[in-house]
Amino acid sequence: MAKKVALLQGNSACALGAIYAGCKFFGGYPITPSTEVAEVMSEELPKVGGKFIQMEDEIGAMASVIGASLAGSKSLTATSGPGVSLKQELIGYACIAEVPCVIINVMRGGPSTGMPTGPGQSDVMQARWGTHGDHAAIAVCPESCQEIFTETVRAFNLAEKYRMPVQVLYDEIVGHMRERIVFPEPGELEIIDRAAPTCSPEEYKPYDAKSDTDVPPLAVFGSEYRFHVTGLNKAADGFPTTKANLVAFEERRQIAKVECPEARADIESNEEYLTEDAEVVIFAYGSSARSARYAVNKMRAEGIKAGLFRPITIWPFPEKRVAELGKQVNSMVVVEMNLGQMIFEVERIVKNDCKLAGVFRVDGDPINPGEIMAKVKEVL
Amino acid sequence: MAKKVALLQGNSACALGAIYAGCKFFGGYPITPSTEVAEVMSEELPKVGGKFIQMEDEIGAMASVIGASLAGSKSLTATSGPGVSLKQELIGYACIAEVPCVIINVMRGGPSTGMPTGPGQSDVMQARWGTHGDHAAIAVCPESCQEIFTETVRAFNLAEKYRMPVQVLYDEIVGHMRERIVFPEPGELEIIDRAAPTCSPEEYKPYDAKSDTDVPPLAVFGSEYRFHVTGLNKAADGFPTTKANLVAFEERRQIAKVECPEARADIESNEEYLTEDAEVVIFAYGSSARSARYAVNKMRAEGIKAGLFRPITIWPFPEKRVAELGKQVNSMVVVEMNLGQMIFEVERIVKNDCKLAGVFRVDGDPINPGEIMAKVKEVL
Amino acid sequence: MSAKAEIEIIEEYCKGCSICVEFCPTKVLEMDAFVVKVANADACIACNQCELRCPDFAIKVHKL
Amino acid sequence: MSAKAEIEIIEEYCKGCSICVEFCPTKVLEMDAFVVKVANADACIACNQCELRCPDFAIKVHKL
Amino acid sequence: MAERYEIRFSGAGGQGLITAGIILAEAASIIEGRHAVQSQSYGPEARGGASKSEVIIGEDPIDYPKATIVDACLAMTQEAADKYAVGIKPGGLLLVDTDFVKNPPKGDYTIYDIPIMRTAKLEVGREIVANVIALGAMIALTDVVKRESGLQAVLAKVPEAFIELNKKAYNLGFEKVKELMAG
Amino acid sequence: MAERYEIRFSGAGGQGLITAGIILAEAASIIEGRHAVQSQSYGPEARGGASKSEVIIGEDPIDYPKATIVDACLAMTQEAADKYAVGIKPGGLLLVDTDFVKNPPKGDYTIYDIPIMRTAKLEVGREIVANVIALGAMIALTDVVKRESGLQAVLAKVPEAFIELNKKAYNLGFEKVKELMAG
Amino acid sequence: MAYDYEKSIRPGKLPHIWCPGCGHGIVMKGLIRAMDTCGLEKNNTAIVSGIGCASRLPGYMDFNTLHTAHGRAAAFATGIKMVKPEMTVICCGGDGDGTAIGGNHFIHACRRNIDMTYVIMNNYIYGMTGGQFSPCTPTGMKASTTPYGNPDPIFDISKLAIGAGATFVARTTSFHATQIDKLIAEGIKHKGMSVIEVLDDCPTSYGRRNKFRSVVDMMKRLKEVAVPVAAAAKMTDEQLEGKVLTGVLFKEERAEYTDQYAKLIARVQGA
Amino acid sequence: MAYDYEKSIRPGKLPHIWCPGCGHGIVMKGLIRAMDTCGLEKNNTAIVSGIGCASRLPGYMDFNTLHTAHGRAAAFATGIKMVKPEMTVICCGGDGDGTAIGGNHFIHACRRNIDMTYVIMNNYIYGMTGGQFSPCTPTGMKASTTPYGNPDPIFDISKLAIGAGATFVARTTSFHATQIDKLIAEGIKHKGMSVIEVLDDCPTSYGRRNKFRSVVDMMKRLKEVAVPVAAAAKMTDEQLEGKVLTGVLFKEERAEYTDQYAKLIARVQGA
Ligand SMILES: Cc1ncc(C[n+]2csc(CCOP(=O)(O)OP(=O)(O)O)c2C)c(N)n1
Ligand SMILES: Cc1ncc(C[n+]2csc(CCOP(=O)(O)OP(=O)(O)O)c2C)c(N)n1
Ligand code: SF4
Ligand code: SF4
Ligand code: SF4
Ligand code: SF4
Ligand code: SF4
Ligand code: SF4
Ligand SMILES: [Mg+2]
Ligand SMILES: [Mg+2]
Repeated sequence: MAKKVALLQGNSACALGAIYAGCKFFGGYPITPSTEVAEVMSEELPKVGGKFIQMEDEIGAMASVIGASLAGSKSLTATSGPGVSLKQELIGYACIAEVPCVIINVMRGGPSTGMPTGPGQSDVMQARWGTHGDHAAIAVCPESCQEIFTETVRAFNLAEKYRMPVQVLYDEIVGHMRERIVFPEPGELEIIDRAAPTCSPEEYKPYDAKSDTDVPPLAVFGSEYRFHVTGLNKAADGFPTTKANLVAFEERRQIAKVECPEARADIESNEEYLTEDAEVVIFAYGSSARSARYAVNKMRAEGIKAGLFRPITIWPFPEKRVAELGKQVNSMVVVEMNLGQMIFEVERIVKNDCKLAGVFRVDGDPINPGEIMAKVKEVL
Repeated sequence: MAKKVALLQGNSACALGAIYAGCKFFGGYPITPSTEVAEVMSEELPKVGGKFIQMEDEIGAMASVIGASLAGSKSLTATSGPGVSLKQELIGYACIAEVPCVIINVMRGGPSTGMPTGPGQSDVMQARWGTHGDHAAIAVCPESCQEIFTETVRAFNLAEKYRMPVQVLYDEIVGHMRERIVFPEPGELEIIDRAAPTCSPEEYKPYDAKSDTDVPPLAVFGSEYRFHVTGLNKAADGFPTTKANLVAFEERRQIAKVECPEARADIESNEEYLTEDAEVVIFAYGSSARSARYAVNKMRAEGIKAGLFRPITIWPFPEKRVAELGKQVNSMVVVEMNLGQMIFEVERIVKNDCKLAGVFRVDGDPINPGEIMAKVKEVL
Repeated sequence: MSAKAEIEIIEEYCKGCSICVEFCPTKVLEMDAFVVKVANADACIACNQCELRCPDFAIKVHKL
Repeated sequence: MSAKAEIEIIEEYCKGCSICVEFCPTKVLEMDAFVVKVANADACIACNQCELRCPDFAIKVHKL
Repeated sequence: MAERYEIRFSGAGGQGLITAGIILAEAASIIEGRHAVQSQSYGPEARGGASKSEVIIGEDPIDYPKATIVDACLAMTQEAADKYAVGIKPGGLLLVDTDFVKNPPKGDYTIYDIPIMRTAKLEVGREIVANVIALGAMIALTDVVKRESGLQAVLAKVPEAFIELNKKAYNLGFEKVKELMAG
Repeated sequence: MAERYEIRFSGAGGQGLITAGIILAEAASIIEGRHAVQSQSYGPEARGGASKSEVIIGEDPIDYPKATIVDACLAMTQEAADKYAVGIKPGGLLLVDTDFVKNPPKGDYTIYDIPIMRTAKLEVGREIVANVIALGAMIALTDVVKRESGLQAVLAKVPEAFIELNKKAYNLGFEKVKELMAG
Repeated sequence: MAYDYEKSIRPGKLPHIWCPGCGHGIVMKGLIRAMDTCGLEKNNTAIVSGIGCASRLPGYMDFNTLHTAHGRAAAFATGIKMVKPEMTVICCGGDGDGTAIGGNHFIHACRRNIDMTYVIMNNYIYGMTGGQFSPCTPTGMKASTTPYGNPDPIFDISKLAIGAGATFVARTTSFHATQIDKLIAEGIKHKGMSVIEVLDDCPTSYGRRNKFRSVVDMMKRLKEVAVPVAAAAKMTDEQLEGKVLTGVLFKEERAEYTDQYAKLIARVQGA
Repeated sequence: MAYDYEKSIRPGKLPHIWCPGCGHGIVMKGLIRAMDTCGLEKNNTAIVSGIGCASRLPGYMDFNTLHTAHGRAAAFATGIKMVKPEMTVICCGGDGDGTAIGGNHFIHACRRNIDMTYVIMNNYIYGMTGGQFSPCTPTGMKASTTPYGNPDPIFDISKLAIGAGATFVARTTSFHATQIDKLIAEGIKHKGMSVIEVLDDCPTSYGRRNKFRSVVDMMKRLKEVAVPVAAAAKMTDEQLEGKVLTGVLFKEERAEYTDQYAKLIARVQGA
């Protein structure tokens, strides 16, 4: 980070973003196309006194990250498809135990081993529903190397603020390509650290919520605030309970803390490009949005009133804005490097309000602006 | 299975259904509240010359089941929440490699360890989206001990016919309660075995689809049809490829084989109770549907035109029928032992056509008919 | 013979496993339905076996 | 000196690692840009080292 | 609306009350060919403490499988009585073990007591049959299945050698309650 | 529509063409302050066989990050030429290594050839600088960045000891192409 | 005075959930005494477990406590120890948790020789889920998933730990109550990965099914099968048949993981 | 005549994807010769691997072949072997696949002593993903995730396998080409879990980074460090420093898992 400007791979930008955010622990297991995140972390962390460990598998990696976070470090792991699937149980653990951490998913092609070196955007629904049980999810999906940097920083902020795992999803294309990054100065981007308890150690309860959307402060192992953490349903004091009212309160709060209107507004982040007067809006995220923007520009040049709606935060889903756009436009075209995933959410929200079509691709090649334009012309 | 009639726990009914279906292998790892399935299988399988193995963990269990299936046995595993999360990677493997097998998920409360001995229905979205990458899902959700038996049989049939993993989801309530089971005679229920290749061994290609919705025959390890299986994207011959057209064909076919209209019609199974003239339809599945049926009866007695729509196959989602009902009724009330999951699908399908409300519960207690009636009266 | 220790039994903790009864070398203790009781206080030699072995933190040996 | 074996090189398989060259005791083989070639056929003593060690199934020793 | 009769057995883990519930359900659904659902509560660790077993019996299939308002409840220990003798229907029935439930929770239902454990120990000579005594007693109390059905269901579950023992236990439970109700 | 210029470097894995692409992107985006995106193809196992590296350069941010129709292409081997010298724009440019690409694919574009590997080996004395020769050549061919920007970007990447070597290689590549175009 | 266990236990948490006679309570008492012996500071100590009856232990202890997911204790603990090498980290859990689903994390913690003390409460059964066999259930015995007798051979946990690289490996039983704290204390003091296996008893899920009349019988069996290593050295193979060695089985000094990592950081930052 | 490898290889599958000089090709040839020696029938043999360069091996082999998920070979293979005990089941894969993510399935297959032959191609690196360190990368060496030298200690795979209960354990190197087939053949013939570790080389992801000039240098190193067990018996600890023992390291006869299960079935069905 000596230079202010550099040409960097998306995965390097991610690692350096994490360091900027104050990350001091990385627990990982290599997997294409995410491995460079680990490689850069293994080089950078010791420089800032942080710890890098390559665990025996992705489950161990996720476990180490949660442990490290409880011990007070902002913690990161990075993986791809198969690794994300393996981490699901412990992602749920981080949700229920409310432990901040950031999980990078550099998306590749195919289910299972699939196409390890090809791009994909097929894990976006998994990011919401992959682990068993009711839980909330925050996931962001940057489209460029610069944005990978800033969104990784923001992911740490959201993780610390909402005390939960936050996923950063981007595909192999952005992960492996190189673009100029302008490094923010220290202090230039907001850095949020978890709220520390203000009560006395005796009074401290790790889940002592003040309201049904509250995020209680999290103490740190090794401080004078001793506490207990479990993956069982628990009461405010952190100890297991099966009391119906306590269980229901906690389960609902842990979703509401993310999905209440204030939190949604805080977490939501969209880019809108020429949507104001648009008759057709392309809904696209991650690297597909770059193709879409290209297509929008081309179509505008042809006189088609096209616009781009790009959710940067994909979970929680930007329901309000999509509903508004659905009422405004004639049609919406959802562009995804998968066989149709976020389009289900768009469909759910726009209802009968506008026409809806999808451009999907899963063959290892990125979506081409031409395909998008063809589809727009077809539905318009 | 000496007696024709018995009072059986849901989990026992499941195991005996599997035996009836011709299951000859169980690979598992104990977890509450699914363990009795394993216990009964450990007792029954040796009697029919089948094999039971308790693996080192759920991942190993899932792996053993896929291996066993390739070696020619109808194979079963049974687990709950955390175990299902752990199996996600290999569920995807079974999808892409097209290996028939049945996975029982006896749903318990909470994410993570949650409430191991309490019921839940919070894994229904995970059943669709839990593994990374695009894939199809078949999942069924019985509501009674008798239906657990028959749906387990049907799950094996669907697995063999569509050459893929099929999930049977039911909650702790049905899993642990006892009801009378009437055992079907041998031959009474249809039993489907996987299609065997008819070509010569030299010509055999394990993924040689005749159409873009075809399910090619699966040979067996140890027969004269030697073949190769991988979790990579592959061509018709089973060997890895990154050729865009081949990859796209296979990825799309593996979804289309389940989601094309003919397959949907074949896989779909719903119960409709008093929906014909209904003004309000309760959408409920699994044990919650029992509460809903109770409520429907009560409301009918009060003169309210209520009906019950109960998907037995929850994935693929019964889109067509739900859309029709949405147009017919004034309101739909979705009842789930979770914080709202299938309601998203219902919302997506009914669009603006009718009012929509949900009754959700996650505190370890089952949904009470009274809660349902109150909600119906509120929205009607 | 006089007791070398006073035996305290915390009844709410005792689950009646009878480990203490069996391992007491001088048969000081006895089961009373579900809970242990001191039946023969004087025989106690303060050997601490009962306290050491009780899995439930239900017995304390106070040396006299 | 006459060759004890005929060395067949399957060029499409050979990746030019030069393992065979190095382990041939009589220097029969040589690298030719990216592929191995027989440079000194007569010296071959049919020891089979090259075939045994080639990781690429690219060399066959046909004893004469 | 299907008519349904709800019975709850409660006591300490290990007293065999789940089995009692199962036998009752078998009597109703297998022997008498009616409908029955049996369920039990699992504690956080499925062991220790108070336990309960519920049976719902009806002429039609049972939809809602858990108790709504209990027609009749058995409590073998004070802890079970405190925890599970709730939600009893007005006019319903509560049977407790005389020796172990000193303070049965009061409500708009009739309370009976017989010394179940004591009977098992002293009159049958085996504590293990307490649940069969309780079953006989509950059947006598509720008439929800025929006396013979209950007995037949009990005997179908026990090995030859224990038939007499269980028959005795069942009948003792049945008769003690009948006496009490008659008296 | 942002104007964009697309360059593809292709050859055998290990020839350093990814680095060549990176250096060109740095010249454009870091040194000249314009916009550039560099990407490369990963084979099934990210190793072996033909490899390619693409650079897209423009005055505005680059949206679509992969090549659409390539303005200029380099092919260092026949395999790479066959696989990657496709999608070249009508009127575009193709540069090949004289010795290794005997049959450059024909199309509506101009083909140039210089002996890149040979120059590296004989004139610079180190095969490892072939990619820098190629870079100089492509910059001369396309004028997509200034000659000095390219050189500066090269030198920023190499250790002191290798500065002269690389300078020589870069200039050789640049001049050989300029001569060719002039001739 | 009676031993003051309460000062290490969270107020109000007793009685614990374990069944009457469950050996885990005996091990917990030994652990408390060992931690006392070592003078561990509450704030500076973390106790980490997986899932199972044994894994409920940390909840009672007045330290930083972490009840993780089934089998993952060692991996969570590794994260804590890496971030706070100055903390004492103790793992505990059952045989199933540690050697079945948790086997991989266990062997890798041994390999790394990271400084923690892992107390395995081996009751040779999955207690919490009601008595399925574990990788430590003796061959031939009954469990709910081995109605015809267990066909599986067992892990020798100590042998496995040594094979994987642990540098302190010891074994005792819940009968040998005073040895429990001695060995755990020695493990805590040892710098590196210490594994202390305590054979204990699950009367509920193992004892009944295998015809033990009472937990006392089970404890007596432990007394009978245990042979101290020193004594074993003088015994014939025949005499050792069916016996279990107790005491310190292996001890070695080898570079500790977080120490090595601290050196690496110093090297990088110095450069 | 030259050795007929082709008859065991699927037509049209060569050249394989491995890099120039990659040791996996040498091991594959040894495996083919071993399978030949044992006269294995193609239809009656399954070869199962995980994910990694080494795990690509089965794809070339004209048998029933299964390329599973990373680390899971032994567990998939267990399913096959249980259903078809009459089949010969061979697992193969890399050091990372087998001992990192796959460690648990590996040790449990050893414990069960299920009859399969596991060939671990130990090139002490994650080759396929571009050279991250594995649990077998020597301490201090460079990998893409150990830019400052590897702080991790290694697994001794053989020691681990023995500790876990494998009944045939052997080691050789890709330099000792003829020993590869001898040991694998012995492993195949052995009834029970056989582990054959073959140290081989990854010039691409390990060699370059660690300053080996060529794969031949790497092979020469293997030659130097290898010491046959018999020779080692006569050497001092000092002489053995840095050496690796080769040959059969452990062999024991013990009940095989599917045999035991067959007996169980017979017992149940007989009753
Ligand atoms: C992923 C997962 N799989 C399975 C379980 C179910 N489970 C809980 S505890 C346990 C076994 C406990 O046995 P052990 O570790 O020996 O502890 P014990 O109860 O005997 O003390 C199992 C299988 C779980 N909670 N999570
Ligand atoms: C679940 C999962 N995690 C990680 C990976 C990425 N991955 C593929 S191969 C490999 C390591 C291969 O190393 P090794 O087994 O030693 O084989 P080699 O390539 O060295 O022959 C890794 C980490 C994966 N495919 N799946
Ligand atoms: S201290 Fe010893 S003698 Fe006294 S009661 Fe306890 S065990 Fe018996
Ligand atoms: S050992 Fe403890 S729990 Fe057991 S009977 Fe004695 S005092 Fe009670
Ligand atoms: S057979 Fe021996 S002598 Fe002949 S070429 Fe091969 S290695 Fe050289
Ligand atoms: S060993 Fe094989 S691949 Fe290597 S150079 Fe010789 S023939 Fe070619
Ligand atoms: S089930 Fe076994 S291990 Fe669990 S608490 Fe009871 S006795 Fe202890
Ligand atoms: S990367 Fe290494 S292990 Fe993989 S094929 Fe190349 S040399 Fe072999
Ligand atoms: Mg245990
Ligand atoms: Mg390797």
